[in-house]
Amino acid sequence: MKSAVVVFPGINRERDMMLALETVTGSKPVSVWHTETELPKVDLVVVPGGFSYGDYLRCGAIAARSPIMQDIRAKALKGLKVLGVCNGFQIITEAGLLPGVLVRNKDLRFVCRQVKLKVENNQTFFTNRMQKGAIVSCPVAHGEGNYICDAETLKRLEAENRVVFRYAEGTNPNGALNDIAGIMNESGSVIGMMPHPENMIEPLHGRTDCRPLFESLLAA
Amino acid sequence: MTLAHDTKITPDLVKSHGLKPDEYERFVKLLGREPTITELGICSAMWNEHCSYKSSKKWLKTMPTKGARVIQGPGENAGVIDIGDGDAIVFKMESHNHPSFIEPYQGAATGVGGILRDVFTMGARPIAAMNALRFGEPAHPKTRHLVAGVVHGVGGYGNSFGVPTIGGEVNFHARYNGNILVNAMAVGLARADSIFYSKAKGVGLPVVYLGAKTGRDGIHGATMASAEFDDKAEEKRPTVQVGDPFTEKCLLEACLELMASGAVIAIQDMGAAGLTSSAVEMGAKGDLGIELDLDKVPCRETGMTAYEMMLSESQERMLMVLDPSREKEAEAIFHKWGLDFAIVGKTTDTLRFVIKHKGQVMADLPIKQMGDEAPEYDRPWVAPKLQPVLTNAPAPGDLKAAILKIVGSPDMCSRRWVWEQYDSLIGSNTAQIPGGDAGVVRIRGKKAIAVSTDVTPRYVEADPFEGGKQAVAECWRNLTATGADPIAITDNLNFGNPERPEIMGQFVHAIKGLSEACNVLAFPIVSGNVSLYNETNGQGILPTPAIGGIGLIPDVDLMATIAFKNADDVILQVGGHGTHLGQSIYLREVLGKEEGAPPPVDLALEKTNGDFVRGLIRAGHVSAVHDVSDGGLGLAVIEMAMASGLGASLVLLTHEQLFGEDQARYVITASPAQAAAITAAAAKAGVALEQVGTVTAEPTLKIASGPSISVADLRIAHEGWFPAYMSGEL
Amino acid sequence: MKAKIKVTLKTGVLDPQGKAIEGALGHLGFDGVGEVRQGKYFEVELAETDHAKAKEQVKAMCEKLIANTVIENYDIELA
Amino acid sequence: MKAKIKVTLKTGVLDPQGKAIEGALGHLGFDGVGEVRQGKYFEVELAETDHAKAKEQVKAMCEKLIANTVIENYDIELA
Ligand SMILES: Nc1ncnc2c1ncn2[C@@H]1O[C@H](COP(=O)(O)OP(=O)(O)O)[C@@H](O)[C@H]1O
Ligand SMILES: [Mg+2]
Repeated sequence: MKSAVVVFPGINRERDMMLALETVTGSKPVSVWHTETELPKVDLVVVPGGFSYGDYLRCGAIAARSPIMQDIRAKALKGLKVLGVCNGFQIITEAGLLPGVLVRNKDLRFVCRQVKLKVENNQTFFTNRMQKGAIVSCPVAHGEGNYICDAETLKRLEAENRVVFRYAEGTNPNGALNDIAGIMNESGSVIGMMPHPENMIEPLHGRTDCRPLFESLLAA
Repeated sequence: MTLAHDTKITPDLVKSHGLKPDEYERFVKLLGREPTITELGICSAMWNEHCSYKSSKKWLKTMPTKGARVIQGPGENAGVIDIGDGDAIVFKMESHNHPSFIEPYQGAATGVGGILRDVFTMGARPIAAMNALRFGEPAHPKTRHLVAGVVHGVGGYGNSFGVPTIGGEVNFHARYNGNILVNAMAVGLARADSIFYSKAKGVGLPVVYLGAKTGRDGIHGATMASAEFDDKAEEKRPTVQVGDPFTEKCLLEACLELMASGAVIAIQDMGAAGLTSSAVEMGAKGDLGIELDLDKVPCRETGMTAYEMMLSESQERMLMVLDPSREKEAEAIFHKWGLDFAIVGKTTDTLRFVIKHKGQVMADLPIKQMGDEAPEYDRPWVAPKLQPVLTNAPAPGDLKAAILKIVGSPDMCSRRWVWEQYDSLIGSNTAQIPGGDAGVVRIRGKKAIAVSTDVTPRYVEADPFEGGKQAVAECWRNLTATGADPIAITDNLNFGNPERPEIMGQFVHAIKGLSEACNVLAFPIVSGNVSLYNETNGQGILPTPAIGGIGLIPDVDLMATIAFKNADDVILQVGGHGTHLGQSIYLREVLGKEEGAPPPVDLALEKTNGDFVRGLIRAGHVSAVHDVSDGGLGLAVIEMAMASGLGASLVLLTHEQLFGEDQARYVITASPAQAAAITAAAAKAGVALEQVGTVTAEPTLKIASGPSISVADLRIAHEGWFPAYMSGEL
Repeated sequence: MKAKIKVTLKTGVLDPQGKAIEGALGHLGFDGVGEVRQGKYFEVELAETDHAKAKEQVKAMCEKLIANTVIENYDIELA
Repeated sequence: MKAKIKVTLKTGVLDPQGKAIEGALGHLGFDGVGEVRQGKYFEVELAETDHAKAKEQVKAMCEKLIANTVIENYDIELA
């Protein structure tokens, strides 16, 4: 499985993501700088977490308009798998790859803690090794993870089974609509999520709940 | 123009620059003429307390700074220690007290930014951050706003920059009402053979300005206020430094990339007194002159004078001496990261610090004298008045109420509200998040380091010498409690006005105490910071020598944590029963008194007991470990229970035994079978050890025939105070 | 020329910051405070001297970057 | 009555956000963009109907909460 991790100035969880990808899938991802205009040939592109451009203006807004995103958008429409985590989710959403917006956490504070995630859809490239309805521990670390969208979009997301992850058991850390923690596009080629599965894959992290997510990439 | 180059130097102007008449005289003699206004500004920046350590130097020199693992002690941007396998840890702590009181968010943010820069200037990638915070009493009208702003600022900068914040301290006390303390610590990882220093080498080499543009940020307030302004004075008033973590993150990546290329000869971050102190330090250390052409300095505001450029404290900037053959390469790296890169001067063999602006020489100063030969004082001091040992502290009328009160008190309650606002996980290496005895991050493989910041200001106030010892001992103990070998420390000495002999006496005694502890525990000081004049209306803060320590864990799989692990494990106390209630939390929170001598620190005992506990951890014989500090044995056990959800059944204990804050003690748990072996080993090692209870599956704290309190109720009290206070409910 | 741009949340879009300020104003004892909405404000220096062209340019900036038109409206004033 | 409040950074105070937007506009191909400064914008509904009193009230809100007067200026408009 070949993967690429896109790096924008201010992104800071690219190492975590690369480590997780390499540890679990066994192959080292390539790093792609934001000014490049074409992706290398890969099976998966990950837009990692961090504070691209300092989260200035709006989270992900400036990164979403950088050169590499055009190629990502074009290829995602043709089925290239794209995973956006945290700031990556914000970026691909700002870029129009996913509907809705991520706004300030309800209590206006950054939050870093473990939450429980319910796997709502296990038919995706990132969840196929999970049971539907499984509940896993996963950390979040964000100030603007409050997912909102209009009623029409929400209805569609739910009806089309495009909510991939939901915060379970009252652990919603940010006030997101319907406890949404992660969603996918219509074709399932693009997934965005706020939590950081890359920080829960080995015993050092206290638990290894999110390892199967990365293992799913091998099957897909 | 604000301060024209030909501004006449008056006694008032000298005074407003914080120079005493004799200091100014010394400066004039050094020059052999009247200084220019730019020169006066440079002198005031270099010779102020913050840069010159003129009141503290004499005493700092007495502290132990050497050890087998010390690569670089005090005197550089940060200390460097060897942790084996070619790895080095670079770390330091620094205060940003005053700016944080004025503008809590930006003050704290730029404090974090400054200390991170100190660490990566030396070629290290920051891998952990800590923050030691002291606020006024909760009821003070400013406190809530300051807590909110400071915590938001610490997180705002560290989270965006991308360093895990893995611990710290928060205290409240009326003595910080007008003077909060914001001490930030950063820890970086480098290769031991590629550490970068600030000492310039080679004549005629380019001096390069890197990072963000220069504005009028932080230009000395007093100076500006008394200078002759024109009608635009309002517009030019000194501005608060604003942090830009995004630029700093880019600066980090650019610096590390450039360092790896081999083009960097010397590098120095621009911290306090910006361009002035960075240039003078590089030159003075390298026995070289520096010539700067200010026309080349990237400015973000128009019409900046030489004076302003030299004194600006704009953040996220660096100064570097570069290998001239690598200039293009260096520039390309900086432009890739969207940063300014400008050759602003060169090194010379004249030992002069020469500043040119618009073709005119604005300053021409002897560089060594500005840097290394600032005035130094032996300030008068008097031995602190000590408090008598407290002899009677009555038992509580209602033990259950007393426990709940302590558990939910501002100083003892959970700091979750604080540390959940910090990204403690970034890097994927965090093995212990805040909430335990020390933060732990993996280096690689199984090797990890533990980090802790500690000081108990009320002890230092009551007895600066014992309190100084205690700060070091507690830090050592917290590291030990994770299974780490304590290696070295950084300090942040926060005190009042050193021109008052009682304050200077506190300072001197605290340093003696710290030093003694460092010596006995083989725990040298490799970097630090002094913050004096923390005083409002003649009332100083509690003396607060914060200690930040690093310990090495060879095998992180054997790291200990505070949470109980198994029901029926035996709870053992190492170090004997508590007896000492003077200056204790119990005394303050339950009996409403702050008096008596603090607990004495027997350093030899600290070492024996700590080494014993560390041995047990490394042998895998214990299931949980917690040091005994604030609140005594009782609070230690309760914290272990709350962290696990299991309960504890304790033997009959007096209130001294429950709440005494005697030092050199730990609580450990082990299976009944292990416990027997441990007891035997303790006897052999001459370590006091007794069973004080057992871990129970039922989540309740039971004290013999006394009260029983559910862990759920303890948690409600413990977790409740901070959120309730911050939301304004208290 | 200078463009002054106000970016406001569309009606119906949740505004946690505005809500928090509303609450805080109440706690501070300000009476009669109704809804509070928080938006953004920008000032952009432009080289363009032609009013109509400047307006076009700033409009394009707002559409492409400055506002997220999914949830925000913008309002341009030139001075 | 409705108060419209603009909060802007004082001259000389670093504006990292504005700078980042300035850079991004350049990358997006907008020519002739000079300095960009970002501020905040608030709309506050008021029960007060007296113009002068409302102005006083909003000024107090700005001083106490809405603006950080150490680094920000504010500008009130009543409608
Ligand atoms: N400002 C802070 N930032 C991060 N963590 C903090 C902060 N203040 C306290 N903590 C964490 O809360 C826990 C309890 O703090 P403290 O009671 O000072 O510990 P100890 O007594 O072991 O030194 C520690 O893990 C500490 O790191
Ligand atoms: Mg401890």
